[in-house]
Amino acid sequence: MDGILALAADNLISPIILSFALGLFAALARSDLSVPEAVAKGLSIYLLFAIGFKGGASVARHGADATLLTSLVAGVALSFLLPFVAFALLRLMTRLSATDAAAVAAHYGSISIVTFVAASSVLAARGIGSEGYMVAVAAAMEAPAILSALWLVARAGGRREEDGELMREVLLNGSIVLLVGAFGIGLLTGEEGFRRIASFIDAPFQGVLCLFLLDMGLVAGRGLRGARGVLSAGAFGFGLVMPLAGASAGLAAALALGLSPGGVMLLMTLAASSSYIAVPAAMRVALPDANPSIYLTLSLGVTFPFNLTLGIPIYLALAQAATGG
Amino acid sequence: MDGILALAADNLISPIILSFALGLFAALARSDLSVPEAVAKGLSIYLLFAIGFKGGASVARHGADATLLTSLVAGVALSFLLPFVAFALLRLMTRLSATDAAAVAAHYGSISIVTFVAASSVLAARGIGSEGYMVAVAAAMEAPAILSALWLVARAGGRREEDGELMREVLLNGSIVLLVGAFGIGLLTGEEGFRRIASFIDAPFQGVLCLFLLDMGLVAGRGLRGARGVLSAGAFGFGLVMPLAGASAGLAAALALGLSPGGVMLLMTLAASSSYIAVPAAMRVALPDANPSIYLTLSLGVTFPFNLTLGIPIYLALAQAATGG
Amino acid sequence: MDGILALAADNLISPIILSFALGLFAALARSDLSVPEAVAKGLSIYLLFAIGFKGGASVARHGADATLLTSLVAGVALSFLLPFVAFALLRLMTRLSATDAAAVAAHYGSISIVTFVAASSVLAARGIGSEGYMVAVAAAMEAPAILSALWLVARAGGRREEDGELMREVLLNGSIVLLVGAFGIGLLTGEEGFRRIASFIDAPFQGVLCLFLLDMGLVAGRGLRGARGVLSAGAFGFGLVMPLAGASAGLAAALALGLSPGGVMLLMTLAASSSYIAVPAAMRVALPDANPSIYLTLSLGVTFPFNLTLGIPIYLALAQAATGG
Amino acid sequence: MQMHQAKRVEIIIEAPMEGRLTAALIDAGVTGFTILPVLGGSGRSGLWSREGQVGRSGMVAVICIVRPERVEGLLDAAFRVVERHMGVVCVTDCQVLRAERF
Amino acid sequence: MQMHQAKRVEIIIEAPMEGRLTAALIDAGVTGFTILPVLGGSGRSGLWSREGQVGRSGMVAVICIVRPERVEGLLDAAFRVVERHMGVVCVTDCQVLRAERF
Amino acid sequence: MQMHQAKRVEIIIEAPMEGRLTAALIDAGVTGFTILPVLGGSGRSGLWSREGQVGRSGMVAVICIVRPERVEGLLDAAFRVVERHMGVVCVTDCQVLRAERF
Ligand SMILES: Nc1ncnc2c1ncn2[C@@H]1O[C@H](COP(=O)(O)O)[C@@H](O)[C@H]1O
Ligand SMILES: Nc1ncnc2c1ncn2[C@@H]1O[C@H](COP(=O)(O)O)[C@@H](O)[C@H]1O
Ligand SMILES: Nc1ncnc2c1ncn2[C@@H]1O[C@H](COP(=O)(O)O)[C@@H](O)[C@H]1O
Ligand code: NA
Ligand code: NA
Ligand code: NA
Repeated sequence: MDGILALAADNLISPIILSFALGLFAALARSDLSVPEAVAKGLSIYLLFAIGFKGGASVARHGADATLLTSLVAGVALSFLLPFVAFALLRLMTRLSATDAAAVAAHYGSISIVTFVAASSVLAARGIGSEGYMVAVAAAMEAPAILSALWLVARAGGRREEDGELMREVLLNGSIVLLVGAFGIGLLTGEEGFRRIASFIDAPFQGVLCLFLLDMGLVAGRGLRGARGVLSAGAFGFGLVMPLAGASAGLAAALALGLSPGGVMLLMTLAASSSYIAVPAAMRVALPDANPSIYLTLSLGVTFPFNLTLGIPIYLALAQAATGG
Repeated sequence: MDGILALAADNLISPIILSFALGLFAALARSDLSVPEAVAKGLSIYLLFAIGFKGGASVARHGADATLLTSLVAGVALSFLLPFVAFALLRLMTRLSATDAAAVAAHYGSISIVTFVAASSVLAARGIGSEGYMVAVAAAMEAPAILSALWLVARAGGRREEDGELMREVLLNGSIVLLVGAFGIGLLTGEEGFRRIASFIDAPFQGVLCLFLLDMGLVAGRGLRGARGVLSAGAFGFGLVMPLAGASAGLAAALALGLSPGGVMLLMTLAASSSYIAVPAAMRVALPDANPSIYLTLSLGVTFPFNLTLGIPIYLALAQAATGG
Repeated sequence: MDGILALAADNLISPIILSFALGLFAALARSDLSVPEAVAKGLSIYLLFAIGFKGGASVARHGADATLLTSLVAGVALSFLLPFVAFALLRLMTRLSATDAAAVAAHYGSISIVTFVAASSVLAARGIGSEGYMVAVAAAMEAPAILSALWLVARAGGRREEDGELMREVLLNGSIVLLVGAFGIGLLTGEEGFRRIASFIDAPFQGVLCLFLLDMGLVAGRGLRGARGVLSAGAFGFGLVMPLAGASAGLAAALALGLSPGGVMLLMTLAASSSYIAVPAAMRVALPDANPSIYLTLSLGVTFPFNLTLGIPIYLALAQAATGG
Repeated sequence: MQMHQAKRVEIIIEAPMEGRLTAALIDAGVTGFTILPVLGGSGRSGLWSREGQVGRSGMVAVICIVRPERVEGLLDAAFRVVERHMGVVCVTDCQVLRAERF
Repeated sequence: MQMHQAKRVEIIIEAPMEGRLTAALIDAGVTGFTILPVLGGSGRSGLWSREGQVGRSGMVAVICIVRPERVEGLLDAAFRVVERHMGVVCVTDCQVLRAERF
Repeated sequence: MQMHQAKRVEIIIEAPMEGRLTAALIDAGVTGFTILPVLGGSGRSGLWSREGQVGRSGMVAVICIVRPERVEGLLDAAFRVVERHMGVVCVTDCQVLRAERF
C-alpha cells in the first residue's frame, strides 16, 4: 500500500501528469490557451508512429514467441467481453438508456493509446522491460468492442443503422493503420532502422507527450465544463469503478498468458482504459441517438485522468505483486 | 563602443537573426512563402513551454531568494509605468489621437516573449548565467500596462467599453498561463524532470527559434508592406526611442534589485520590448476605435527588429558595463 | 547489376521507403489516416530549411570552387532542355493534347526536392560525400522548365494567358526562397551556426523525412485512386522512361562538370525527378486548360515512387560505375 | 452578364458522416459541391469547438449549387443521411454564371 | 420535402469578439449557430491574412439560421456587440428542413 | 433595425488564382471581401481534398457583399479572372446593417 502511494506521488509530479493538470486547469479557468487541431493531430501522429516503431523494433530485437499470438487473441477477447461488463455495471449504477449505455460500453471495451503510452513511459522511467508486441495487442483491442455494443443495442430492441461500411472504417481507422504500420516498419528495419531515426522517435518522446497531454487536459477540461450536470453520481462512479474492473480482467488474462511484469501492467492498462478517438466517431455513425456528451465526458473527463494519475501506479503495483517481479 | 559593435555584428550573423531577415525579405519581395497559422502557434507553444520549464528548473536548482519577489514587484511596476512614458513621448513626437496613443502605449508597457527568448539565447551562447525566475517576471509584466492604457483613455475623455471580462481574459491569456504553468512544472519536477525532457526542450530550442523568427519576419514584413504610409516619421522614431527609454528604466530597476549581469540584461530587454500577442487582442476588445495597423506596425515592424538586431547587444553591453560583470 | 539489386533491396526496407509505402497502402485501402495540411506544410518547411542550411554550411566548410557556377549553369540548362525531351516522348508514347503534354513536360524539367532529400539521405547513410552546393543547383532547376513549356504551347498554337506576374511568382516561390535563403544562412554562419542548431536540423532529420514521406504516400495514393482511368498505358510508361532519360542527361552533364560520385548521383536524381509543388501551381495559372489529374498522377503517383524505390539505387550505381568512385 | 436561377443548399453535418453524405449526393447525381471546415458551433446538443480535438470529430459545411429542378432529389438524398444526425439543411435562391456547369 | 421559411444571418467579426458575440446570441435566445474560420480579407481597414499569425487575431464568420420572427432580436443582440467593431452583418432568406430545430 | 438591400457574391476559385482575383476586385473598386478556406470538393474535374497537400493547391471561397448597383461591375471583373478556370460564381440577395460600409 505504501508502495502504491509512493509510486502515485512520484507519478503525480512527473512533467507528463503536471502538463495534463495544467491543461485541465487552463480549460476550467476559461483561459484561451489552446492547441490548434492540426498541431494536436500532428503530435498524435508522432506518438503513434514512435510507439509503434519502438514496439516493432523491440520484437525484432528480442524475437517473437508463441505468446504474441495468444496475447493478440486475449486482447481481442477482452475487447469483446468488457462491453458486457460495462453495460451490466451501467444498468446497475445509472439510469442511462440502453443506447447510451451501449455507446459508453463500447468505449470501455476499446482502449486509449495515450494511456498506454503514459504507462509505457512509467515503465521506461523505472527501467522495467515489457513485451514489444503489446503495441500490436493495443491495436487489436480498438475495434471488437464496437461490435459488442451494436449487438447490445440490437438485443435491447434499439433501432440501429445498417451500415456495411462501418466495420471497414473502424478497422482501417487512421490510428490503427498508423500504429500497426509503424510496428511493421520497426519489425522490418529492426535495430538498424531504429538507430537511424532514434534521435527523432526516442529522444524527444517524453517532451512531445507533455505537450500532447497538455492538449488532452484542455480538451478534457472543456468537456467537463460543457458537461456540467450531464453525469449523474452513478455515472461518475462508473467512470472510476469500470477501469478497476477492466484492469482486473486484464490482470487475470495477463497472468494466464505468462507475461512479464511490465507486460502484465500494460495489458491491465489497456483493459482499464477507454477510447476517445475511434469509438466516438463510430458511435456518431452507428448510434446517432446516443448522447456524445455522456460518453466523451466519462471517457476523457473521468476515466482518462483517473488512469493517468492513480490507475497506472495501482496497476504497476498489482502487476509487480502478482508476478513477484 | 567597439565591444557593442563587435557584439552586434556577431549577433547579426547568427542563424536566428538571419532567419528573421529571410522572412522579412520574403514578405517584402512578395514571395508566397508562409508558415501555416497552426504551425506558428505550435512553435510558440513549444517556445513558451520550454522557456517556462527551463526557468522553473533553474530556480529549483539554485533556490529562490527574496529578490524573486522584489523582481516581480518591480516588473509589475515597470509595466504599469512605462505606458505613461510612452504616451508622453507619443504626444510629443506624433499627432496620434489619444486613443491611438494609449493603445500603442499599452503595447510598450507590456512585453514580447520572443524578444526575451532571443535575449536568453544570446546569454546562453555566451555562457552568461541569469536568474531563472526572470521568466516569471516576464509573465507578470504582460498585463498591467493594459490597465494604464485604459486609464489614459478614460482621462482623455475617450469613450471606452465597460467590460468586466477583459481583465480575466488578459490575465488568463493562453501565453501567460502556459509560461507560468510550465515554470511551475519545472519548479516542481526540478532537475529530475529536466533530465527527462531535456532532449525535447533544450537540444532543438535554437532551431525551433529560427523557424519561429522566420515566421515573425514574414508577419512583420507583410505588416510593413500593408502599412506603407501608416507611420509618420515621428511614429517611426518613437519605435526606436521608446525601447531605449524602456531599457533605461529597466536598467535602473535591475541595478536597484541587485540582479546578476544576465538578469539585468533580461529586465532591460523586457522593459524595452513591446507586446504583439496579448495586448493587440485586448485592444481590439477595449479600444476598437484605435487603429490596429499603427500599433502592430510599430511593435512588430519597427521595435521588434530593432531589439532583435541592435537592442539586445546594446542592453548586454550596458548591463555588463553597469554591473562590472 | 547484382550491386544495384542489393542496393535496391537495402533501400526498399529503409524506414523512409516503408513509411511511403504505408501511406500509399493506407490511401489505397481508403483508411481515414491523414496528415493535416498545416502539419505537412510544417514538415516541408523543416526539410527545406534543414537541407538548405546543411548545404550552405558544407560549402562554408569546404569552400566554393569554380564548379559551383558551372553546375548552376548546367542545372538551368537541363531544366530548360528536358521539357523538350519530355514533350517529344509524350507525343510519341501518348495521345495527350499539346497543352497537356506541355504541362507534363514542365513538371519533368523541374525537380522534386523530396526526391533530392531522399537521395541525400541514401548518400549520408552510406557515408558518401557530395558537393554542398547541389542544393543551390536544385533551386536553380525549379523554374526554367516552365518557360520551355509555355514556349511549347505557344508554338503549338495553343492560346495562353499573358501574365507578367507569373515568372515573379515562380521565382519567388516559397520553397525556392526558403531553400536558397537557408543555404545562404548556412553559408554565412558556417560551422559555428551549424553547431548551434545541429540538434534541430541534423539529428531528427531522418525521422521527419519518414513522416513527410508517409504523407506523400497518402497524397500519391489518393491521387492514384481518384485518377483511375486517367492514365493510358503509354502515359504510365512515360512516367517510368522519362526519369531514366532525365538521369542520363544528368549523368552526362555531371561527368562533364567533373563532380564527385555523390554529386553525380544527385544531379542525375534532380534531372530524373519531377516537380509537385511549384509547377502544378504555375500550370493552373498559365495553362488552366491542361488537366491537373494527368500531371499530378504522373509526377506524384508514378515517377516519384519509381525514383524513390528503384531510381535512386540505379542512379547511385551508375554514378559510381561512371566515376569509378 | 448572363445569370441563371439556381439553388444553393448548405448542409452542416457531423464530420464522421461527411463521406456518407457526399457518396449519397453523387449517387443522386449531384457531382458539384464544396466542403468548408467548421471551427465550432452550438445547437441542441450544446456548444463545441474544434480546437485540440484529435479524432474525426466536429462538423463540416457542405455547399451544393444546383439547378432548381434538381433540388428536390438532392434534398431527398441528403435527408436520408442527415435524418437521425445532428445538423442543419438550408436552401437559398441564387443566381449563377455559366449555367452549363450545374 | 417539407420546407420552412427561415433567415440565414452571417456575421463576420473579429476573433477576439467571438466569445462576446456568441454569449450575446445565447442571451438573446439564439442557441443555434456555426462558426467558420476565415483566411483573410479586405475592408475599410485594409487587407489582412491569417497566415503565420500567432495571437487571437483575424476574423471568424458566424452563421445563424433562425425563424423569421426571431431575426429582429438576433440583430439587436448582434448589433450591440458588433457596433463599434469591424465586421459585416448580412441576412438572407432561406428555407430549412426540420423546422422544429430552429 | 434598419436593413439595406445588397448582393452577396460567393466565388469558389483555385487557390493559385486567389491573388489575381482579389487584385481584379480591388481594381474594380470592390474593396470589401472575405476569404474562407475550403477543405475539399467535387466538380467536373473530380473529387479533391486538401489534406496533406503541401503546394498552393485547392480552392478558396471569396465572399463579397456589395450594393446592388455594383454587382455588375464586380461580376465583369471576376468573370475575366475565373473564365478559363475551375470554380463557381453564385449571387444571392441579402440585407445588410450599416449600409455606409458597402
Ligand atoms: N440554427 C442554427 N444555425 C446555424 N448552425 C446551427 C444551427 N443549429 C445547429 N447548428 C449547427 O449544427 C450543430 C449541431 O446542432 P444540433 O444538432 O442542434 O446539436 C451545431 O453545433 C451547429 O454547428
Ligand atoms: N463588403 C464586404 N464583403 C465581405 N466581407 C467584408 C466586406 N467588408 C468587410 N468585410 C470583412 O470584414 C473585415 C473587416 O472589415 P472593415 O471593418 O471594413 O475593415 C474585412 O477584413 C473582411 O474580412
Ligand atoms: N455545383 C457546385 N456547387 C458547389 N461547389 C462546386 C460546384 N461545382 C464545382 N464546385 C467547386 O468548384 C471546384 C471545381 O469545380 P469544377 O471546375 O467543376 O471541377 C469543385 O472542386 C468544387 O469545390
Ligand atoms: Na478498455
Ligand atoms: Na516593455
Ligand atoms: Na527533372
